[in-house]
Amino acid sequence: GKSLVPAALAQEGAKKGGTLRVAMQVQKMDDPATYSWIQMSNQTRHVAEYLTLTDAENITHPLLAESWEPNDDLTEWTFKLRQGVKWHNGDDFVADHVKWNVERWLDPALGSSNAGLSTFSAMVEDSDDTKKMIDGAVEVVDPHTIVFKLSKPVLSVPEDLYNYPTMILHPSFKPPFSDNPVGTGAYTLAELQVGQVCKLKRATQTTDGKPFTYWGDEPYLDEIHYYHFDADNQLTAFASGDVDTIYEFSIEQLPLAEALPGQVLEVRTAQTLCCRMQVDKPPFDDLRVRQAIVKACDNAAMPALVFQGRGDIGENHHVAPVHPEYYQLPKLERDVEGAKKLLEEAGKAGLEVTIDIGNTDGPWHQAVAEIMRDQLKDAGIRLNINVMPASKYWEIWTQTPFGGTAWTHRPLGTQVLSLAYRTGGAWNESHYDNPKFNEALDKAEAEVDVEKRRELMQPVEKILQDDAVMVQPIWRPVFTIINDTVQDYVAHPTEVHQFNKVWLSA
Amino acid sequence: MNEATNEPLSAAPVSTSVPVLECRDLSISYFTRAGEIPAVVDFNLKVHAGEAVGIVGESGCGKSTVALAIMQYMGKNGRIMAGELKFMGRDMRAMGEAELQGLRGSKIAMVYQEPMASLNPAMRIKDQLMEVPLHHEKVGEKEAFERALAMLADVKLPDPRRIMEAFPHQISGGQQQRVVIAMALLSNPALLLLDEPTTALDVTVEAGIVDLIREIASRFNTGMIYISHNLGLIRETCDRITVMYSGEAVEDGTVGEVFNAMRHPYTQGLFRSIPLPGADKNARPLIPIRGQLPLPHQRPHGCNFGPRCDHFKPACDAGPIPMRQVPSQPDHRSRCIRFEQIDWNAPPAHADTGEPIPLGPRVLEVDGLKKYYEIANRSLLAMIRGTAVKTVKANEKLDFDAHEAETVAIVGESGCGKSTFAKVLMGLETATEGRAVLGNRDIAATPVQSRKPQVVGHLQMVFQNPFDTLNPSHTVGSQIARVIRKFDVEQDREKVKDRVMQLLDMVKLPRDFYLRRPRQLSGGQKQRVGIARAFAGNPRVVVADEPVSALDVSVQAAVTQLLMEIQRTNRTTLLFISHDLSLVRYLADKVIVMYLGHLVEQGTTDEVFAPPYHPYTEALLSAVPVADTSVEKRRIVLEGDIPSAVNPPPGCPFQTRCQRKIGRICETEYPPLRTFGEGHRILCHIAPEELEAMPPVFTTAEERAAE
Amino acid sequence: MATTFDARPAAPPLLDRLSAPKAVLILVALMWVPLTLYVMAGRNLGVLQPYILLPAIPATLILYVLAVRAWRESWTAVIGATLVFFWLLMAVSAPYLPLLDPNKPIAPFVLPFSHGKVGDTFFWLGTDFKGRDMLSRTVWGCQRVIVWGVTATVVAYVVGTLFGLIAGYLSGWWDELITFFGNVLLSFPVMVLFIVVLNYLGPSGFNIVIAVTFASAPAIMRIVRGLTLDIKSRDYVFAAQTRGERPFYIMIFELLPNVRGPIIVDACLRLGYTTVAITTLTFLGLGLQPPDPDWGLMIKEAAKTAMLFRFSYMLIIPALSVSTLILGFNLMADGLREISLRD
Amino acid sequence: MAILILRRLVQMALIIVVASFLLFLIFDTDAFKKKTAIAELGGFGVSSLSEADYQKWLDEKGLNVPFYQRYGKWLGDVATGDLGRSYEKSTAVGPLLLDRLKNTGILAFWVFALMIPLSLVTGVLAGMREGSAQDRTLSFIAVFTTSIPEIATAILLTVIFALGLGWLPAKSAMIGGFNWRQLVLPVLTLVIYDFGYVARMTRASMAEVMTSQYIRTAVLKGLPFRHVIVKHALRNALIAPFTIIVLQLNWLLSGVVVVEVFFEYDGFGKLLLEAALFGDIYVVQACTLVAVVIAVLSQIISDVGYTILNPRIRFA
Ligand SMILES: Nc1ncnc2c1ncn2[C@@H]1O[C@H](COP(=O)(O)OP(=O)(O)OP(=O)(O)O)[C@@H](O)[C@H]1O
Ligand SMILES: Nc1ncnc2c1ncn2[C@@H]1O[C@H](COP(=O)(O)OP(=O)(O)OP(=O)(O)O)[C@@H](O)[C@H]1O
Ligand SMILES: [Mg+2]
Ligand SMILES: [Mg+2]
Repeated sequence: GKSLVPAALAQEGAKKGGTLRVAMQVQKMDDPATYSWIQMSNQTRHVAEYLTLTDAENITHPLLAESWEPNDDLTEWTFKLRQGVKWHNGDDFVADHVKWNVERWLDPALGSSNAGLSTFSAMVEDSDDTKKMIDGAVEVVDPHTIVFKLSKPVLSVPEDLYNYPTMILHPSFKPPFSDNPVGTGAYTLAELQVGQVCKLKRATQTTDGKPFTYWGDEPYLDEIHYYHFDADNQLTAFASGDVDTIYEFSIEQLPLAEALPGQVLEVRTAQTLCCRMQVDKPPFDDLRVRQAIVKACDNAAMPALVFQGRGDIGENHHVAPVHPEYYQLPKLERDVEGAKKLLEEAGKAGLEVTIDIGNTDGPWHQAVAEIMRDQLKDAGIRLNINVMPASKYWEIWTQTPFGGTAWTHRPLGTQVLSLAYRTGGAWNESHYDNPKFNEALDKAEAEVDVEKRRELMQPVEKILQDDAVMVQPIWRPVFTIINDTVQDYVAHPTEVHQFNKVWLSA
Repeated sequence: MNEATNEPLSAAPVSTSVPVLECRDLSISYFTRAGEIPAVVDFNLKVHAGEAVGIVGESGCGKSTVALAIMQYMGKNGRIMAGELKFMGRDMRAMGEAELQGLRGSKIAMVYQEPMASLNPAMRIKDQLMEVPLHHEKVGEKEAFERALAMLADVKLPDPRRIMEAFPHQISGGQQQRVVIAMALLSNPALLLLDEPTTALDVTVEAGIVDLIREIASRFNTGMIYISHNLGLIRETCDRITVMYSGEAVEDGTVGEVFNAMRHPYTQGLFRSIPLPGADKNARPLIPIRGQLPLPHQRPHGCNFGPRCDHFKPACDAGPIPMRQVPSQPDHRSRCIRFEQIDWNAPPAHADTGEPIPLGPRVLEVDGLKKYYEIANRSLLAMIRGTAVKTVKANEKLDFDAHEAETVAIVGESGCGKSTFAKVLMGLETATEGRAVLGNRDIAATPVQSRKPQVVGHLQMVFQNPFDTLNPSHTVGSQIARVIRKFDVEQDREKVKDRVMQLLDMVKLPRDFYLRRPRQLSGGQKQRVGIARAFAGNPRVVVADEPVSALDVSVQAAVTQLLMEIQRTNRTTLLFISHDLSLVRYLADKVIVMYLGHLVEQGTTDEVFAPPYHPYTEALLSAVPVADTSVEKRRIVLEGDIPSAVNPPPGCPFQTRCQRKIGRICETEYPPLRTFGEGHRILCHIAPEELEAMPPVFTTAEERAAE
Repeated sequence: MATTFDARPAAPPLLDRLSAPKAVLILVALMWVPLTLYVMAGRNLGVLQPYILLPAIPATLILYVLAVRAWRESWTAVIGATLVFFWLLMAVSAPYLPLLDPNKPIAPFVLPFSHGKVGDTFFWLGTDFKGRDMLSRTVWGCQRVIVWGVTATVVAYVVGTLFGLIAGYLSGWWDELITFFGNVLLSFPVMVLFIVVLNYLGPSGFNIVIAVTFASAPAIMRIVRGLTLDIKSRDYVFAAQTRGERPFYIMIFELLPNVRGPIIVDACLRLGYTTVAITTLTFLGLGLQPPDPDWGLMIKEAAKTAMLFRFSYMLIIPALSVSTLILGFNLMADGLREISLRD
Repeated sequence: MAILILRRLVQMALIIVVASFLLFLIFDTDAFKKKTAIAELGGFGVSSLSEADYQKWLDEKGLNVPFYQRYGKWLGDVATGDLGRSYEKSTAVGPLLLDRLKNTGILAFWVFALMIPLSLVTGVLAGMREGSAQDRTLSFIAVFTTSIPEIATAILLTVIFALGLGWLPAKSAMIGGFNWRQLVLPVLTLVIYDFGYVARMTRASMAEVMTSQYIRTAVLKGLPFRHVIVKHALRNALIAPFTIIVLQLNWLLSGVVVVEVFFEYDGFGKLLLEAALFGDIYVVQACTLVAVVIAVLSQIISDVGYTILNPRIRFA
């Protein structure tokens, strides 16, 4: 792994002090291990910390872990922990604490989504129908060295350790976190009113009143305030000067944002909409049907229509250009005639299909579906759009034969593939099952070196693309905005907040 | 002409002094979206100090408009178009708002028909009274109070101090009207306008108010304009009378001249259409005026009354008819160009006098019928105390019977239980006790839904309010047809229609009314349809609950006549509920007098209207205003108000107001039912001999002469 | 006697004939049924869909002429009717007007009265944040509000009137029971009721109908009950009772036609309220759902994208549209009341 | 009178029991619980919500207990002043609601403080001379303002005063404490919408009183017009508006929802909507409870006030 100490360089002219006001949904902070919203983790992120830190470039850096080393077949990862890190209650941070956290995540009774990450699912075994942590999967070598022993090779261990619910908590932790916010971060929780405000203050004292020094460089901001605003209203809150920055605004608001004083920040991400077809359900069990649909669609036309020309064109294989191991396949060409021919071959001319759209990530889902409807019409395919409330969609997302599912950003290209397209993958919503693909993916996942891994991704991407499992038209950009006082703010593709280097000019 | 008929009123002073009020050629119009409505045309009137002038006329002829014009208060859309209006010789039309304000309520005062509505519900009586002197004479609070108090005593209100503190709704209607009169008199006005001051009151209460008004006229030397549609009242209160018809004065003169020697066919028509005491349905039937009052904007050319006049000649519609003085009577004028030609003493041309018809077998027998209403008092307190249910004794032990072709009248003041009895009979309520046998079935306890269609059809009803009696949403024809089908008289479409047509013929309505809707009908026409509907099922008994009391006199006569006629030809038994004793006397065979749910007297018409009387009957009779100058009447004014039916007095129900109360016994014991003659019964403690010795209430000139 | 009373020019007999209740009923059906079908059944109409609204256009125009003729006494009513019928006409003729596709993104944020950056399409009212033509969305947007608003109001009236008649006429326990449940519902503030009901049933036009019924029917029930209590003591009801009619007959044939008058005025007002409610609910995300244009939705969507003076046309246009429709209903109610008071 | 109030209070208790029972019934349906679970677990958690997770969630929230037991417990708790806990905000409902009610109270206070005098004066001036130009103008203003839905008023005001002229803030989130400038637009919006309604009612009442016979009596008593209006007309004319104004309290609870949501004002209405959308049953229950209590209380006040103002009933 790479090792770059964060906040190592002091910015020129950076000023200390001030309060950063952020518009975001303010949510409860019960148990970081079971967080289900990024927003929750943002409120916690500067109080409790992670072992690693993935930056906006998808590069993972050391944080509480100073360095790490896998063995050759990626089944054993040794993490060296940082020394001199203190908890807010005055305790020293040691490897046992990490072990305690991992064990907690893997306890089925807790129901942490961490358990589903590749790293941690490789630490459990099935015994009598219950999942149980393999004995010795986490081994504390010394107070500052810990080893993860995995049942299969996993590439994304450092990245998984920056998954938002993997904050390292003190073993004295009892939910809700907001009642007893002990972490190692530079800030402590000063006030939380769900749905209203969450205030973080620089930590200067331990819980029992002794002086507290943060292990890293001292951050610039005195306080970070999160004010509750719905997604729709964050930009207007910014516009009326209530806040310095916001969590995000949607594409519809871009012209408004651009018209406002301040700086619009756009981040390329691997967030996307997968209009995936279940390969075992008619009519999608016929490869020709899927291919026809894919061919009839014109992904290249999407960004202009949906994201005002922004975002990256999707290539129907769910690996994004922002991923380090992205391999560029030849550009997809729209082929209406080919689509028609395929349909005819399949005896499905005049095909009519219905897609379920839940707008789970905003109304742009629907816009995509509407554009698809127009495009498919050219190939004689009739697409009905079944719009439903987001919550409704989450009830049926694994069952619907044809549905538009939102996928979030993950730093490595292989992470989603293994979750969603590998046979038996935890979230294999398309029921895709191709041994060749599994094999190719395994190979790619076993390679630590990014350059080499990129080569190995070629077959993976190709197989998936050829099997026409999905129309994955676009990689969504995310937007936020800062006013002129906010300096050195780096927007992150997963919208996590890393404010240790942010400062405010007067 | 008989000047000495009544208590002598001050003879009309033909004075040369300036009249209090003089209207000359007054024309008043209302402006509506339908255009200009000339409500009053060329109206002339003079009122001298101490003189009472009556204005009579049917509804809508412009009486109130005149009164309001005199007050210079025409509302948004009314305007005096022409003429002069002089108060004490000064032109009121030229006065400014401030000056008028000074006059109103001080020199000119007005009393209206609805006492309750004309008092402010949110202010105490004293405040409303004191305002007058406070404003007009700028006296102090204390003096204003004293004056108000004194005036309340002057209008004979009991316990004026309590009334001063009361809100209007806390006193009875009669008292309210007295308060309004007191308010009008407070500043000692030169002119008092009374617009139907008693129409909303019961006859017995009315009698008291009329007395009061007469007294005022003599005591305060006030000029008075008394507006009424009741000729009897005018006769009792006024010196002079103006008869109005369709916006015009058609005749004016002293009461004696006009009542005894009328010189306008309309006035004559009015007199012929009201039942006078002594009139008999067979010998002197009512003669209605044909046709209807024209709407103001549809008046005919020439004489307004032309189309309805029996003496109409082509010359009548040639041009406007002027008021002309009747020769040799300097004060008597008429708007008829032919009054010299007409023979005013000729008997009515088409009075169809009929034979009395023999009564048939007994049809209805009511025996000990009682109806108590239970009213639930839903307050928690009442529930806890166990007084949750109060009983209203609406009918107490009614006993009578009715024969085929007989007309039985039920009279009594408002609230005495007349309608309740009708409802029980109709099956809308069930009797608490007792029997009502129709034919041979006891129907007292059977609700209408459980009665057989024939039974239901045999017992039908004519209702009081012509505006309510027909469903405004259905055509006339369909409403009658429904009855025919419902009572199973006919079922076939065509036959039903035929029958409806026959019924329309029967009530003298054109056949094309079949498709009309009620709103296209006049009040009298609606009432005819109501009658047609009641007779559609060939009923044996028809209950008519005040069928004509809401109609104008001329229409009243027509409808009454019609009802009688149909009843006679069909030999139907008619239960005629009314508070109008003259009408009852005119048409009933048998009369039942009710008071507080009790039957206090019953007998044939002659028996009831001649001594012995029940004291209540006596008072009722004396309260009836009589428009016949040859009849003299004993005046009896009842004290107090009718008690509540929830809380009836012990002993005799009438004891609280009885003018002939004989002592403790009346307060403690229920009186015996005394029988005189065959069927004449009186519920009273007074000894039969004493009752028989009562003088009659009415005496005609002949009778007096005979004495 | 010269009066202006009969001075009116004789009306053309055709219009007179069309003013007969039966003819008006047919015209209303001609206008309303296709519109309702068009909005509620939509694509299920199949080949009929493009043509079904054709008869509604002349029907609407004739009804407008009739309304103006009948209400010419009251300017208020005429203005109200003009506003309402304008939107009705828009609703029935939207498919046949030369409008752009209301759902098609063309060029976002084009200001009114200007051309977009691309192409030469002229946008009268500009385009919205997704680049859809505002004019076309505004015109199409009235369909759903009108159809669902009227349907909801009608259903609420049917239910409310029925219960009101029963409570008022039958009295006793029926009355107690109905009034109590009416009170329960009435003591929920309307919006609370809407939110609870729609949140439970899920947002859709049909559920709006149900929610409006729950919210409005008790009030209507009260009015009808009051009217019934008044009317049931009228002599014609006694007349019906004395001929032994069943309560049901009396309620339907004797009472119902006579509560109609005051109720129509109230209904116009309530149509206004319902329109407000639907717009508001849609704004809150509980009402009609995207993508089809609707004023409430246009407001909702613009409220987060157009908070800038330059873009405020996106908010103002639907806001004014819905206001004019409601103003129309209110003026109509005022005018009708004025007319009824004069008679 | 005391009895009247007592009866109304008993009725209120009954209504509350029935209403809350219905709410519990609704919220007890499986669909609803599931929805709440999804809303609460939200985000990424939802996509992995398995049946077991769901059951676990139900257990955690105590939703597996039969609903009548929960209802009984809730009733008992409410009686002792405990309104339960919010799922979404994981705080006690009581203080939360109190805080929001306080905010809405401030809003309502200003709305009433402006609306009552404005609408009464307008109504009286218009109704005083029915049909006059003054009446026509004021009436039209009143109809016009009631015809603009609150949401449209809010928009227009925001566009003009916040976005256009920049005089006032567009939102009223009150970040950084109470700020009266942020209160102006929400208050104005509510006042403008409500003013017309009350003014219209006042006008109707005044017009009716002005045509009544006792006003005619008063005029014909020779009293000056001013005196007639002040002494005779107002008292009677204001009875109806009084009851209407008190009942507006109930209306306001509806009206604030959209205004608070639009202006991001943290009040009762916003809390209710958010809770309902989230499925936060105890918050919804508590809000409804408050709403019903306010509704019934305002009815009681209006009844009692009507009785006191109207001597016809007071001394009946
Ligand atoms: N404000 C008004 N606007 C238009 N027409 C009116 C108005 N007031 C009265 N009228 C009409 O003027 C005519 C006279 O009415 P007025 O009230 O003077 O009659 P009236 O003799 O007092 O009748 P009633 O015995 O019914 O009181 C009637 O035709 C009536 O319809
Ligand atoms: N449904 C009822 N419940 C309770 N009390 C009633 C009911 N109907 C009538 N009453 C009472 O019964 C008494 C008799 O009323 P009813 O209507 O029979 O009088 P009426 O003689 O017809 O009077 P009017 O001349 O005013 O028509 C009154 O005191 C009335 O208040
Ligand atoms: Mg009159
Ligand atoms: Mg009666």
